[in-house]
Amino acid sequence: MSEIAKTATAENSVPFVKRYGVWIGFFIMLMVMPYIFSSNVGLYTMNLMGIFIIFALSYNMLLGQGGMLSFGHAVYFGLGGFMSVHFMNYIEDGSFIFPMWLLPIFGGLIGLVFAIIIGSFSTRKAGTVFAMISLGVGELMAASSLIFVAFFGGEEGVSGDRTMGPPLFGFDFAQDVQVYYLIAAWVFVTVGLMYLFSRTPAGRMANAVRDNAERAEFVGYSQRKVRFVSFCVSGFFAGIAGGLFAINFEIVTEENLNALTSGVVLLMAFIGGVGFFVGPIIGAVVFTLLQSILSNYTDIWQLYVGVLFVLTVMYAPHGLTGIMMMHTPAYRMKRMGSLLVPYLRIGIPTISFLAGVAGFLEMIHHVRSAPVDETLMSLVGIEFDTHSVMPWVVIAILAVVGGYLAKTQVGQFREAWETANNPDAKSEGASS
Amino acid sequence: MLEVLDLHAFYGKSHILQGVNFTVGEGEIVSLLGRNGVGRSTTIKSIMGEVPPHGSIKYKGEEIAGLKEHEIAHRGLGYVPENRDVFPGMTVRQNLLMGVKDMKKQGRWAMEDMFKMFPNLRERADVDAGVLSGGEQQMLTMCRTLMGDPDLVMIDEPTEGLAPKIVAQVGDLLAEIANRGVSILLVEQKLAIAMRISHRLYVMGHGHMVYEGTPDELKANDQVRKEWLEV
Amino acid sequence: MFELIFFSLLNGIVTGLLLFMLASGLTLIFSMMGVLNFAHASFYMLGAYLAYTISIYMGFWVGLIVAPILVGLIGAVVERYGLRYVHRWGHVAELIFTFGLAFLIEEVVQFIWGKDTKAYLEPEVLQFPLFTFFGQNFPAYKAFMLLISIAIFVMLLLILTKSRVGLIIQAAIHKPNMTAMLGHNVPLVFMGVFGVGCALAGVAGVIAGPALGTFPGMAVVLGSIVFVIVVIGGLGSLTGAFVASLIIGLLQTFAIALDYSVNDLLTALNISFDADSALRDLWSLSLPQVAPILPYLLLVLVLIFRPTGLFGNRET
Amino acid sequence: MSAAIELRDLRKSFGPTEIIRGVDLQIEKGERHAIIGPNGAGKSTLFHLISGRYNLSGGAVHLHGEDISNLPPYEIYRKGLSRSFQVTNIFPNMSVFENVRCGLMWAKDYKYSFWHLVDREHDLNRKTAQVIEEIGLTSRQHIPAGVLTYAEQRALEIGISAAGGADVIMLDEPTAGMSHSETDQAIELIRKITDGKTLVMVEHDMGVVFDVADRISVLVYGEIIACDTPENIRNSKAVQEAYLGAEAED
Amino acid sequence: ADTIKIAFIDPLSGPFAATGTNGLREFEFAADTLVNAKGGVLGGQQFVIVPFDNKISPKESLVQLKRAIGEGIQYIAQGNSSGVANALTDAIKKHNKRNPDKPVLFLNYSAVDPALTNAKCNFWHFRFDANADIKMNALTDVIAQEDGIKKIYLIGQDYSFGKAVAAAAVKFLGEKRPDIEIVGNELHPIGKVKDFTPYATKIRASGADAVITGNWGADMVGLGKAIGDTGLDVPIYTYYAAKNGITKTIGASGKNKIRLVHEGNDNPPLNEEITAYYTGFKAKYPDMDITQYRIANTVGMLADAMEKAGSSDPVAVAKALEGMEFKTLNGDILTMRAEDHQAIQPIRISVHTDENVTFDADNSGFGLVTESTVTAADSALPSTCKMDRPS
Ligand SMILES: Nc1ncnc2c1ncn2[C@@H]1O[C@H](COP(=O)(O)OP(=O)(O)OP(=O)(O)O)[C@@H](O)[C@H]1O
Ligand SMILES: Nc1ncnc2c1ncn2[C@@H]1O[C@H](COP(=O)(O)OP(=O)(O)OP(=O)(O)O)[C@@H](O)[C@H]1O
Ligand SMILES: CC(C)C[C@H](N)C(=O)O
Ligand SMILES: [Mg+2]
Ligand SMILES: [Mg+2]
Repeated sequence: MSEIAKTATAENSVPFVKRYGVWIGFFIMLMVMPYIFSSNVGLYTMNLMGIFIIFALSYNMLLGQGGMLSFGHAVYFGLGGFMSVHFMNYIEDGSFIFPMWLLPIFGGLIGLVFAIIIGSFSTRKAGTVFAMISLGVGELMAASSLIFVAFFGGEEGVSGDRTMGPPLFGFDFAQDVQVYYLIAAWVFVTVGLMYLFSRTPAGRMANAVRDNAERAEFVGYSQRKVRFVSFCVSGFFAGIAGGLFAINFEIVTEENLNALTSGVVLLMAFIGGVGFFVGPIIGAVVFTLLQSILSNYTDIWQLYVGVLFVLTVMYAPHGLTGIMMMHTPAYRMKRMGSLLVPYLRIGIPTISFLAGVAGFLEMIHHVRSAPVDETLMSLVGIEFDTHSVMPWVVIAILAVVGGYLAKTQVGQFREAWETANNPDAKSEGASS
Repeated sequence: MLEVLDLHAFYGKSHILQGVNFTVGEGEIVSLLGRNGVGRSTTIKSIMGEVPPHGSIKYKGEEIAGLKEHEIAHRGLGYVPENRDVFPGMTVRQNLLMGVKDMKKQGRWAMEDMFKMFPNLRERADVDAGVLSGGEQQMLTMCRTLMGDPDLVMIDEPTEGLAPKIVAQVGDLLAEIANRGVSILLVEQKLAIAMRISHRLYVMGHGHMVYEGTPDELKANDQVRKEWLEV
Repeated sequence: MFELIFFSLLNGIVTGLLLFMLASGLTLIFSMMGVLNFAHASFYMLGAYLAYTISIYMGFWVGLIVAPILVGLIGAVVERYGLRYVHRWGHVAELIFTFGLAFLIEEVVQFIWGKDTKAYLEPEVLQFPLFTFFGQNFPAYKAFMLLISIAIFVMLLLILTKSRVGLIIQAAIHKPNMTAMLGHNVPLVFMGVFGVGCALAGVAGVIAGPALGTFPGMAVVLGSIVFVIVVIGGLGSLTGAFVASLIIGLLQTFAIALDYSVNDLLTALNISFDADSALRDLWSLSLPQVAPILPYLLLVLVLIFRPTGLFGNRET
Repeated sequence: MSAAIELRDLRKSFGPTEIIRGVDLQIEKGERHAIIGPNGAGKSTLFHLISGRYNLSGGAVHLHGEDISNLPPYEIYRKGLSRSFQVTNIFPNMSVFENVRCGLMWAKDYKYSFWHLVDREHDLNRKTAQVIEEIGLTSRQHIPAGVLTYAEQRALEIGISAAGGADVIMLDEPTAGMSHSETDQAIELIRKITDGKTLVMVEHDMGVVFDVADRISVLVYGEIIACDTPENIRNSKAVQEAYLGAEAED
Repeated sequence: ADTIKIAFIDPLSGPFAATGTNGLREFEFAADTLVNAKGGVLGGQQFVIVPFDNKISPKESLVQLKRAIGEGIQYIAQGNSSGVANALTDAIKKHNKRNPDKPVLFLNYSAVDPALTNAKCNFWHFRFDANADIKMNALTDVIAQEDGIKKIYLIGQDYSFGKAVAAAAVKFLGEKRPDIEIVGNELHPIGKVKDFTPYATKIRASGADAVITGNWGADMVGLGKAIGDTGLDVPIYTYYAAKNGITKTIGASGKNKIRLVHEGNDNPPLNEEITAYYTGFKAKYPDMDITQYRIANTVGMLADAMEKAGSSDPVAVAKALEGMEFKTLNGDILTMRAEDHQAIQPIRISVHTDENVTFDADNSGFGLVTESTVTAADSALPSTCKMDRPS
């Protein structure tokens, strides 16, 4: 959904399916997911993904679309959560009658209110000043949340019970599947709205101000106002995400608005690719998967996550979406096939190399942290003795040979890549 | 002094320089003429190493193709870019200081020389270079390179955007530079200046030289001027 | 009371100067290279851990010298093989890189040294109270910390004002090509600055390790406070960083030391309030409680009213 | 009827140095006015003062009789004054189409709307396409502006400035760095796009100036030393001395 | 045969990782030596401890709880931080209400906020440690006998447990020694203080002649060190000032000054059995110590309860646990009080010293030597719990 491709479809002669196909597909996917991943863990992961998708997209309104680097976006997310959980408790008390599924609205509204207050001074400048104000405000809020126990519940946060509202079509939200559909509905609506926002004059000018704030002033727009509008809208959606978080977990704590959460959303958006509308969605999905699945398999998963981040930033500056988009020229020219073999030739040794390194780390970790007399460990189902030489040799061979072979393949891969993407190259590129 | 042999350069896949050959002698002023986009700036950039050169570039008898930019600069090659690349956040004086490579060595040029030549600069010495007028920035860029005491300067369109009167001044400066024994490789649009001060001229076509001669010879050669230069 | 004020003043200065040691490296990197180095505190942690290991075998003093050098080298390597590569993707990418790096370093440290607190101790020679006042000790080690920080401040100030390095880097941030073509070895300078910045963080770590504890969370605990200092002081201003460090150090110590609360104020003004109201937390707010937020409050206020920071003269 | 632009004793200092030293100037509606002067005379500064980029140190600027001194740039734009920049100033990561559309949006009254979808606003898009056609970039409209060639960027710069249909258009060295043929095209474009409007431009290319301008002001050291028809300026001794110098005959 | 999985939800990363990791090892060791090595329960089923990292955050704990439940685990063990326990007990109660067919049981081995067995008590929660009130009661008994103490400073972490300690101290001191002045009652953020010197200065300046703190983990290391540095030479009464690097850090400066209240007993060892247990653990994990003796009780008692119930169904096991008596490795008798699910057991006060130490901590030569013991009966305090039981 890159910008340029979009302007091309400005004409309205495009057939219905082509025009809304993506959205219909998205809708169907949301509907059937729980049938495919029906386990508890699956539902849990998808719910979290949905929440993060909204949150990351709202963040990208600032960073990707408006050029505002925020270190405090969790403030709106967290406040949205707290507000919603309080309302949840009012509903439980019976002091307030309201359908549970609309609760995120309150989250959105408080996000909006705070965005208006904070945005009124922070959007005056972009760049470092904005970034640092957001950092300051973020830390301020996080620290305050531990002090103002009445509203934030201190270290323990505030919890609620989502099943106490009037049921909707027989949904009382006791089960995670029901919450899934609630979240999915919100995801569908908010993703749509956020996409549309990027296509409005305010959204377009946000891009313009990001690109060249001064010039925007000379075509009639106050850069501050343009940023302010984006900021408020972004705060609103972050608040909604917070509300959904409250419903899903039934607890909101200081962590929801602290710097770590702000950092996570930044990472998600960036890893996914801030230059693309779908970037943050992909980022949120991948991040959640890593977080909830990798940790099932290894103790040192955070080490891998760290390595992964660093590598992504180094080699995929436009995020995962950027990597995918790099393939569009080849795809358009129907040359994807010619890349398959080169990918395999470089991929297999690389995987062997990575497996070797990961195995090495796992073994070291095992030797260091396992009880003294426990020398047996198992990796991918294979059991072996870490105090014998063999496993180490195997691992070393995997890493060294894989690494070496991968290195020798770089040249051929690069060449294949060039030919596949070079419009002038005749079809001989395809056959090689 | 500078000897370029079969130089090729690329931007991505487009082959911009397709075998450029020319020389600049000791103390010589050589101009590189040609239409927009034929690759004159690219020639200079690839000599400086900013655009990766393919081919041979000998400076003072030594091969410099493939060296890093700063190594090339240290061998005595100076470069004045066409786009007024001043350091905007730094004052005029600091900009000039940036040109100096070795603080301990006294070269041909002192800051005072620069100020004498362009009193404008003296007046604005402690102002951020970014706010200078376009013309002043152009002067600053040139002076900054001279501060590094090069033996050969390559100057890309020094008179662009300058008022006619200043253009004349620049002409004088070029003459002064040559006077102090520095060779010049000049890229110019304004034929008049190039004709007046150059010892030799090259005319560049698409990616390679199409003509070489003295100013007088070029004046006489209507055909080249018609075909390769705009009159 | 006087005892409290006297020692709080001393503690504030010690804390402030320790923060300055960290901030100085960050200012160097942040203001010169424009890199918001989120991993700065992680290099500090590395310094402490490396020094701990070295001190086991060769004693504290060797660690004091060698560990920062090692950290500096690690920093240089990070610049050379990571940051330099990322640089071309812009500042946000650099920032995310350091973000990831911070994460990575913490994990690596835990991987190598484990999760428990290390018994990294002050050197024997400095394990005595320098003086005792009102029966309270002032450890000699703290005085030592004080001296080192001041020495670093003076040294850096000299280097920055007396050499052209600062200028070259500033030029190279925006126009690396142009700077190189004027004959400056830009990559080397960048690597050097980053290395030195990290080494400074390393020194801080070596020195703070014994005083504040050497544990995997030691970087996180410092958190963003160092950024706050650099920004409050003004980007690019070493003096600013120095002053801001002291302000923050004193602010935090005194806020903890002085037990005043809104309640006291209200009582003094003879106002009473409802103990059950939703705002009760506000009324009972006390200085030690708000101590952690004061630096951030200061940051926001400074940025609103003086976006260049106290001593800075540029915004970006 | 009041003048399109009227400057009254306009002054600007940076620190101790006064760059603009009391400029009085009237530019009539529909006039094509050129400002020339040596480098550093303050021409661009004058533009910045009029268009709101800098605050005034003294004096006043009137646009169609209304005082616009010290208004922010966007307010001035909204009152009908648009300008281009000496150093190309476009939205580099957006497509050419989007660049021009941004130049149109306020003029078409969309403001900060978040309830219109730009792709659905056919009138807006049609007008954008038309402007792009005029600046000759139709074949390049989906390319990010940052990768255009220099001359194309200059054309885009003019396009963005003129798109909104402001009555007063100010161009700062529109042809700088262009070749002869490109310059000719640029002049053509300027003519077309400013038809029936007031044009103020700064130029060093005397050919362009004498070709386009109805009247010329000569700014030297922050003061206007002459303001007259091209004929008279060309023959003025003072101007020759201060600006054209020895190469005047060229 | 089958296995019985027990989810261990505690911090395995972050500032309190050391505490959590140690607990995990102790759980594994207890399960292996006390249950699995003896042939398991219910005819050979083995205990498997499945670790979940909650980074000591209540929110993250619920996330992990969901995952654990998703994996079909029905026993949840947790202890580090009462904040987490409060969130967990709520969530588990809710879960069991919504999923009566698959209930889970909460084995709280260390979170000692009294509320958990009072106002917030529920059928699914069992606490194997003595709560903060019980411990403070024992601690203040000792303090009450120190006539030299006139001024006391209270400092703790700002969360439910810290607050509970402070409240209990104020209450019991007020009852037992109304003449003691409380010169400071301070809470600091948990896990966030980088330098405790300002606090130590304040304590010193207050003229206190004793300090009470519930601090643990990194917060205890920092506090202990800062107090040592100021040269403050007064007794410090603590809950958790030992092991996990704390003993090593405090070292000689705390000798005979630090007293600690706990349910366990390190020195002198009371019998062969416990000695073997300690030695076995030390052999397996030379860098660690038995930090939480109650873990052995938790595992042992769970196994007994399963045998007694004849099933591993949480409801049956919970019913079996209610009122159950258990003989610990130390030879103590522990009773799981049915009315509030609070374990009632002897409480000991130990001193930090390097004399007569058989089992030291952190391999530092220093360790805890028991000075006095309060019997189970004496330690019990009444509860306000009103519990709903499934029929
Ligand atoms: N960074 C670049 N990427 C791609 N193409 C480029 C780049 N820079 C220049 N070119 C192309 O290379 C060709 C030669 O450019 P060059 O700047 O050397 O021309 P020139 O002769 O100096 O012309 P000018 O009068 O415009 O300065 C042009 O066609 C230009 O479009
Ligand atoms: N912000 C500023 N601070 C200080 N001096 C400034 C500032 N802006 C401009 N100047 C100075 O004002 C003078 C006039 O600059 P201006 O850019 O207006 O010149 P100009 O007439 O447009 O010249 P050119 O034709 O070379 O573009 C210059 O000497 C410049 O250095
Ligand atoms: C592990 C323990 C130190 C936890 C503490 N007792 C609490 O209740 O929070
Ligand atoms: Mg050129
Ligand atoms: Mg100008």
